[in-house]
Amino acid sequence: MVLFVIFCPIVAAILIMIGAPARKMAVAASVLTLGATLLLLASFSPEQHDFQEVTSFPISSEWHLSFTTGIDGLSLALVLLAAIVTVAAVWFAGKIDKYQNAFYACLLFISGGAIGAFASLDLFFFYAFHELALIPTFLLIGIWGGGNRVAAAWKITIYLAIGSFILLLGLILLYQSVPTASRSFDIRALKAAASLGQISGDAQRHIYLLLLIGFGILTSLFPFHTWAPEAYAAAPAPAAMLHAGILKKFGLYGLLRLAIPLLPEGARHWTNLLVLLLLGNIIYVGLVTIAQKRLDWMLGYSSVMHIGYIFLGIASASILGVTGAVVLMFAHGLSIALLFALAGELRKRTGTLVFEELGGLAKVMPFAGLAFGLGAFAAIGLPGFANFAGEIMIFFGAFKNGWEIGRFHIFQIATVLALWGMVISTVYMLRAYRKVFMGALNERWTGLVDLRSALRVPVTLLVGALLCYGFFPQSFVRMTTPAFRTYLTANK
Amino acid sequence: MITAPLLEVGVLVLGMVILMFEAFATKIDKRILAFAAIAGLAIVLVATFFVAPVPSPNQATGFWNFYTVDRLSVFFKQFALLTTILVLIMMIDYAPAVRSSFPGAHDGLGEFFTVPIFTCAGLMYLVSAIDFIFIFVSLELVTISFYVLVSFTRKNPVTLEAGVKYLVLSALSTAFLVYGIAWIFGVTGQTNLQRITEALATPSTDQSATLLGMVLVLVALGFKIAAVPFQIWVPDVYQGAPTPVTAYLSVGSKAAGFVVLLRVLRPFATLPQMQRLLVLIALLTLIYGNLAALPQGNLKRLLAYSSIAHTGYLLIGVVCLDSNAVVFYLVAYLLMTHLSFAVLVIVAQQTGEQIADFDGLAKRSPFLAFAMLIGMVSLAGVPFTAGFLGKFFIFYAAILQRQIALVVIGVITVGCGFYYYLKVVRAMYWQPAAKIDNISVSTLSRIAIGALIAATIWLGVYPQPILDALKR
Amino acid sequence: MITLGDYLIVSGILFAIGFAGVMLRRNLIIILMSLELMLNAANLSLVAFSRFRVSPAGLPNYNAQVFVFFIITVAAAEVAVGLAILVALFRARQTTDVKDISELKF
Amino acid sequence: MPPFLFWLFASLMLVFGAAVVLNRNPVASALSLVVSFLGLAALFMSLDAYFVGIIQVLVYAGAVMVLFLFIIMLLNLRAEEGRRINWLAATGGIVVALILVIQIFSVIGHFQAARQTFPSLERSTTDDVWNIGALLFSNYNLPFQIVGVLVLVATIGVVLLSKREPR
Repeated sequence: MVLFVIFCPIVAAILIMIGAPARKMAVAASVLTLGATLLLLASFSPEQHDFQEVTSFPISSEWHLSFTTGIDGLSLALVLLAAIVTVAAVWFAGKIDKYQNAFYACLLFISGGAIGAFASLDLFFFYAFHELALIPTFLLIGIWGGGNRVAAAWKITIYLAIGSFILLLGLILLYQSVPTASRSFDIRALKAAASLGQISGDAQRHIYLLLLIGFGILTSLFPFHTWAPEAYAAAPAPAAMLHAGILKKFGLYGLLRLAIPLLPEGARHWTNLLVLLLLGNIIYVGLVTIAQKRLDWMLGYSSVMHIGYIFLGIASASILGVTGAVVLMFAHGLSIALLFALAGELRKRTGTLVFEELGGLAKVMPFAGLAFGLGAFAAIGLPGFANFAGEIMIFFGAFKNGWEIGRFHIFQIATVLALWGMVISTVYMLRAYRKVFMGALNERWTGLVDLRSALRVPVTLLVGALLCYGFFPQSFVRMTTPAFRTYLTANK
Repeated sequence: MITAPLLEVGVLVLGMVILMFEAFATKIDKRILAFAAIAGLAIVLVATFFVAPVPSPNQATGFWNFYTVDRLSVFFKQFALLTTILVLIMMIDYAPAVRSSFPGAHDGLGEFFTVPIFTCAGLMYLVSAIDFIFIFVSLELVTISFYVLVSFTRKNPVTLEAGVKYLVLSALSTAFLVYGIAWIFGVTGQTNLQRITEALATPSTDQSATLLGMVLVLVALGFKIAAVPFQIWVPDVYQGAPTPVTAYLSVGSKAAGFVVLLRVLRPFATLPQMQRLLVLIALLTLIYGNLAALPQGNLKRLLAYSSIAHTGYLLIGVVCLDSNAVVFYLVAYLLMTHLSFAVLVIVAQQTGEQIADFDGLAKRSPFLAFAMLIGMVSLAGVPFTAGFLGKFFIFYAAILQRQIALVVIGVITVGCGFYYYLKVVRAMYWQPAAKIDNISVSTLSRIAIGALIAATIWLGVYPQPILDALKR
Repeated sequence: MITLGDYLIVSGILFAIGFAGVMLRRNLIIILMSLELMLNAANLSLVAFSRFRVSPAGLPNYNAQVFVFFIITVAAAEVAVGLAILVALFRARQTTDVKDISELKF
Repeated sequence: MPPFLFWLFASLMLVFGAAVVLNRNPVASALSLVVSFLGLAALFMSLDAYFVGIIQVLVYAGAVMVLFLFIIMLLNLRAEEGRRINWLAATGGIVVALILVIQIFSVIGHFQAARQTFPSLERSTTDDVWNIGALLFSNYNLPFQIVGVLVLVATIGVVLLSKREPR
């Protein structure tokens, strides 16, 4: 089943490149993937601590390299996110002017690559699938992007290529840090070695730093975030949805999957650094976001800012905070995808996203206005949306962090500052909503029509998922928490 | 089972027969000779899989003093044969350019197809050579046949200038090689690598004199593999030489250089200065190759600088003395370089060899554009291509040896690589085409390019066959 | 008495003279001649070593002299090909000066 | 060989070797090359390498030199007129050459064996040519044959490259 979920988009992408009808095939494949993921969700037993649905194909016995896939609560959450966002993105894509087949193939490659990375239990394929998803992103921005697409594509290419090679170095070091006898690319084997204390403290500190920088670049951790807003502003809407919604979560997933469980000593050592950087994300980037004059840039910066909260949850290393981080990853993926989709649709219709030129659009596009409002509320973290649950858990988890560091430590200060970040995000989101959808309607836009009913499907899907897990976060928490219980309790 | 020396004899006989046939059958289409050569080399290639084992170098006598048959050498004989076959396929596409250089309709073409066979024999001898005299002789066979090939389209002054530059600098490197060998012989009294190792183990051997000899040999090999600062000939010669010959130079000649380097370095690995020197050369090569490639607008020249850059990555593997990583990288390099050159040969005859001439290739020939795409992303090092695994094994070895400087510079230059390789992709897919016409590709080339694409991806996903072939 | 070192010094100087010739001169014919000087410097070292490393039978080490024989052959072949390229180049361009060959930039 | 003869031939070789590099006129360079190689051949003889010495005279004075002179005459090359020298390249070349010489000298200075004189030889029952020939056709048969192929390839190349165009 896991294999089907990974390869359904990839095979569909190949078929589309060969010449299958692009849109039908892509929608069918993404819906099938979502269906299969829901089946996985239904058959998943949260009580079990281990990986489930494991399949393995040996590649190289000498290197202990095999293509192994499997899921636990953490990966299942992200696979589910990927499946939902893929359906929405593919549905939203509509008709493409040039190279339609290639466009849909790229979208499906991103989706398949991301799911593959989330479901791989093998370091090598974990890395390789992510790279497989990155290349189509570059192409999507370079070929179909708008605005300053070439510059944006170059920037993201160089940035992410260097980031992923730094990550590769970290992974190789991780592989080499365990004694020769237990060397393996299998994450489970590495975890076993780590729990036996076979990775020395020194090695942990070095490797964690490399992984933090590598994943940090991929995830736009301050100060490596500058590629993100530019790329999202230039990217076509479905590409921005997929990258900001799914692919950027890869770095966070990597930290949760590898860095914390395998390198607790390293994580502890670099906690202060990480907290400082994520405050940069929340406060500095938040303030920069307020200053933006265009909707797409604002959304790009806001996605960078919200990553800061997720990093806070990861840094806290408490079960509550980490689970909150997963919930927020999921919720943020959905809400940012929703916002990028609507922004892309606005750009398609009006040709501009500059705040000064827009205004009062809710009068002509009530459905889009409503959806954007819900997305904005979700992004702010109002109760009722999944984001709220995630942020609350992160704040509590961070305040009473898993390192058991006493009062008035950097964590408490960070939590208080991060709460101010909520205010910042409220300011820029509501300001954007007011500038775009409220106020006097510009003459130029009186002829605009609202979203067609076909486009309402993905919007409804995303909003529905947000609300569903907003009201019932408990089902989500029950699914993901066991994934952390084993090693985070051991931390204490 | 056959004995290994028969392979080279087979290749040489093939060359002579085709040469004779060429001389007497004047009326035929000379391209038939190329097909015959490809078929003959393919037969030898098959035969390489049935090679009988031979005495180990310790108890070697006579003939086996010079010639060894280990896994590495058999593997590289296959490598040389495969490269030559691919180059011959490219040469068939390149035939019109050769025809225009000679007075008769088919003059010169027969030799154009025959000389690579002798080069191939030279390469095959070279990878088996374990004696400095034999290394010298077979290296010169390769080099002299390359002199002829590089300046083959003799009416084109650019080609001839490339030939002159190649000749002067190669001869210079030969002089260094010979002088270095003289010193090593003088210190140890031996030319056989195994005996040199034994002689160096005795404490009475003079260290500094040995080092001088080895550095001189290293300079010579540095010319062959295009390492900085001995790379000055590369851009001009690569750009000026006939394109199939460029591909041959950048793959065959370089691979042979690395095999010799690996073999020659082994006795001297105990000298600590040696490693420091190699690290320095590798760093310079990585930085120069990648930075100089950035502004290039001519694809052939770009590939020349990229070939210098790849020498840098290969040298990382050499510094770590990890021959398996080097060999895997070379195999990946063979696949992706031939892929890019095969497309280049075809496209260059239609429009030109500037990157701008590739504008809109995706519209003109989706197949060629896709092949170039795979070649470029593999050269850049994207996962699921052979190029990535090559870099992976190299970096793995470097991290294991804690060569921090090499790893850091390596990663930064990989980023540069992404920039200039994807420049080609950008031209093919993102730019509008200057002229819309379909490019026709011959069936043989189509098969060869298809096979190269498949192999690049296959090795990127499943490298075990190569690893196995090296281990047994 | 003349030592091995004297021969080696003479050969080293000859090698350097040849090298300087390759680097300094722009005339291809003279570059080829300088290359010959370098190769022959190596030959001199080889023969000196061959005479110095006397075999157990009390004869010079003939391996090195065989090598010298090969080097002379290869050098002659190299010169022949080099001069042939030169002739072709002269027909195409009417020059043998490296500096005039500058269509390809360094 | 008495030391003064050694120094005579060595200085002959070096002086005329330098003349090859320094002469403006290619013909003069070629003739200097002959003299230099004659000196070298004499040095070979002084090392009891008669065969190599004779080969040296035959191949260089006989064949290579004729080839050089022939090409110089054929292409009608004249002396270079006072060309401006590229001083940067020239100093670079001289510096590298000097470093090379210094390196070689310092290595020779440290090299124990370099201070020793040559050991005396036994009288051989067979002569030089026989000994080298025996090695060439037994032990070195394989490289010898490859050199044959090399010469074949060189011949093909020379014929092709210098083939005349019909007018």
